[in-house]
Amino acid sequence: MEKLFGKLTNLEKVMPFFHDGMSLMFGGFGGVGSPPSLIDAIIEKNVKELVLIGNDTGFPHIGIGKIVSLGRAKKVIASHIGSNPVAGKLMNEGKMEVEFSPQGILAERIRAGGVGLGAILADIGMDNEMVSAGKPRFILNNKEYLIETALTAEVSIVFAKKADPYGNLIYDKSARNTNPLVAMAGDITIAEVEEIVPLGSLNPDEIMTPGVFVDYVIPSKGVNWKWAWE
Amino acid sequence: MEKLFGKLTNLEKVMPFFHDGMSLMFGGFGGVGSPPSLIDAIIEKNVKELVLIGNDTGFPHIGIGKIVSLGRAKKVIASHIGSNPVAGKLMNEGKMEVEFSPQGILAERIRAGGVGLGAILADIGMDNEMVSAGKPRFILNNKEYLIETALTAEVSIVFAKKADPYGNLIYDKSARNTNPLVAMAGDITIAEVEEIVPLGSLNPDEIMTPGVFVDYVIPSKGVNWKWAWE
Amino acid sequence: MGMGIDIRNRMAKRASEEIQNGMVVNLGIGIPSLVPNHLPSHLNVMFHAENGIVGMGQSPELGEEDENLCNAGGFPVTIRDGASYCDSAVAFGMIRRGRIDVTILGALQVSQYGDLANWIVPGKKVPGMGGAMELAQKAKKVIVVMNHFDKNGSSKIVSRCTLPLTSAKCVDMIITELGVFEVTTTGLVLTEVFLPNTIQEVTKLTGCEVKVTESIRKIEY
Amino acid sequence: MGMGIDIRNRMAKRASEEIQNGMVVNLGIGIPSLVPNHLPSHLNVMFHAENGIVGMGQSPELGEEDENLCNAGGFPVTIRDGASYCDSAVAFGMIRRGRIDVTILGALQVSQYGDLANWIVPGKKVPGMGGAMELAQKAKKVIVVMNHFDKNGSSKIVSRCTLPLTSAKCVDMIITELGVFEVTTTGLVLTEVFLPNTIQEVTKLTGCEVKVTESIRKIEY
Repeated sequence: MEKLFGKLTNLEKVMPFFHDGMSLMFGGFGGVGSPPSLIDAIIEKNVKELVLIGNDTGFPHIGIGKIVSLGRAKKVIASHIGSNPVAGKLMNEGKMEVEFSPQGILAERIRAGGVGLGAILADIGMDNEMVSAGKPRFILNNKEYLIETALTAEVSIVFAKKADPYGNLIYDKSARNTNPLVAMAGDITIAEVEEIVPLGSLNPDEIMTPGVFVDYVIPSKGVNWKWAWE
Repeated sequence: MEKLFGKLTNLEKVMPFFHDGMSLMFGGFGGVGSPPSLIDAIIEKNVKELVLIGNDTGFPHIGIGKIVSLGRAKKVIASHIGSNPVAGKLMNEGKMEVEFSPQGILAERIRAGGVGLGAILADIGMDNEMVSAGKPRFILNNKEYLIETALTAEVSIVFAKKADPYGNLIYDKSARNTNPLVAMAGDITIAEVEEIVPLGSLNPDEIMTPGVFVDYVIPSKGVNWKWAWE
Repeated sequence: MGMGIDIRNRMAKRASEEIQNGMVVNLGIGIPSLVPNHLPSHLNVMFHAENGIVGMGQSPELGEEDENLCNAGGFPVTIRDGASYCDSAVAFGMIRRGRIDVTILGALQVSQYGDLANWIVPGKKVPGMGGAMELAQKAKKVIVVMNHFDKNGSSKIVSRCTLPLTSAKCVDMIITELGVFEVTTTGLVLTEVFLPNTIQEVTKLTGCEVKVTESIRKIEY
Repeated sequence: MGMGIDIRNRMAKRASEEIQNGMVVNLGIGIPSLVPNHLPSHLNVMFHAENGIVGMGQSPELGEEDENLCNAGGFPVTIRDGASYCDSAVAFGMIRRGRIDVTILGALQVSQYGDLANWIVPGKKVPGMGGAMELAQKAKKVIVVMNHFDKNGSSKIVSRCTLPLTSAKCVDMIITELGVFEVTTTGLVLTEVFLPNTIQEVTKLTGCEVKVTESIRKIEY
């Protein structure tokens, strides 16, 4: 069944897509729903100068935080870095640029990129310097909005519970979070999955990310970090 | 279980929400996934001067087309009226105003309203008079876009396969179409459903519209029109 | 210039040759809907519908229709293994994000520059654009399959469209009962003719300047 | 001015009185997380999390944690009947669409006009706003539960915030260990005091002009 669409592959085969200076979007929220094996492989390959786009910078040893803590990102676009003190330190030392976006606006900017829109108009944080700096404003029906640009990336990495050979994905509980949005926004999207099931075995009503958006599926070695609550 | 959230009710109880001159958004695509019992009740109540918002005007005797064919809409915002010749006739006679929006842009405008955004920026139909007339343009990163305003309505009506007493909804196959978008965009959202199941019996991963967006749930009497292919 | 089923299927068969393994394909109504009949069975193709289906299969048997499983035209379909449903916003997200490999659609006119007019029938009511603009603008490859002539016998391939455009400069390939044309940066190129038509006939019957490729294919089927 | 568990629960209990049957509620970290413990069991309330949960239940038993079922702070939760998961975009859609009835959150400062500062701790790093701005701007009712004093003993209720704002004019109610304040169009009003504090003490210890409601409630619990 692997050859049906050419999407089922392994870590080694997708590693050439990761390179210094690239933009990389990742699914996950506080590390929950972030792809552990891809993150480790990116670290092992010593990919540097990354532009990372995602909800947050995880914890120092959890999720994308592992990459951030090693100083491998030159820029992060996120809504929150508070749970990863290393990120704050790198930012304050001028070693990593951080662009903050309100959490739901960030999610919508990623989704907008994923569905081929140019931007969204939103009224969140209009008067906040950190949110509004440099963003054009537009008045619509006597109400002012910020123009929040869409986000895409060269590669998106997501973490799913199940995939079939077409790359149809099902996420688990709150590990869904930003993953379906991130999956749409990558020029190339790679899904790390806990289980690969035969074509036709997923209920088509329950598929959360249609395989159309997924280019490669690789099996996960599973979460190998210790959660903050453990 | 009905009293848990006060959402489970019946047709009679929701009819006061429908009144002359109101904006009404409806789920469905060519009549598939449009709520038959609500449509009949709106006709029976003789609600007039409606501003209808939805994908299309159905067929003359199918879906929202039943309302349109009776001349009960003063304006329709849709992507297509070709399958309902009565709609075209009313438009040409100046009896019904029609605002056309490209299909996917209409879906995104409804979704934008549903998630509390002001507008989206899109590059579809830039040079087409019917699409672009009166719409502001905005240049972002050297590329021009149309500003497509968000759509909401006083009341949204949707059609689902299953609901629980909290109004969590599951749609059936391609009858999902615009329903999850429309469900978010109503100031009041009424779901007509084929089956009401106990709280806790829907898998939380499979819920397509969270009950947060749904104000009332009424049982459906079922589709009573003859499909075009029958 | 009515066309028999054979000519229609000839055009559909030629269009099917543009579909490769693993592609996501959106088909318009009319002749494009015949394309799946001509696909080799070993090909894994995902047919996309604007209302929210990826992976449509064959038409259902009579009496086996499911009223909640219809294509964008409102007609019953089935699904294949690996199919999924989504809302219409996501279905169009696939289109605008450039995830549709090929769209095959009918047209009223196509210009030598690939301008497409396929949504307002002259003298008839304005139906609305539906999803045609997004497909024409954003699919990776846009193939028009249409009669070469309108009902007055005029070429539907024109130097400049007189009908309202669906989208400018979007068509990559035109297939008519006479031959196959590619829209290139240097103009329209005739690349194939359906036998027994000759190159001379086809270029003469086409309403704009047409270059002819060096090694033209002559299609016998 | 550290607070014992009793004082914290007193404030949480008062906050819980603002929650009615059927409401959708978003809770911040800290004292707000104690609110569910004080809700009458007959109330049907849906707790919302920004990452994509509606219907969070109690904390799981030790050893029963599910790493894929966590709240927005990254800590394990459970769900109640009627719960659902969604992506983060939809979770924030609920917020911006005005579908969150109450949000209860902590603060560093609140002004007499309801300006909220709760995201940059002075002298510490900038953590980013997370979802705080959207909740503060868009929830139907914004309740701040916080210590009355900062670590220097200064009132955190101020005439004008000196810390960077999360959102201006968004807070509806302030609950501290001393009393309950409502933000009205004519200024801040003390509506309730926690006994044994007196009206005079509370108004004196509050860093802005405070009106006192006519029939003030004296909370004994």
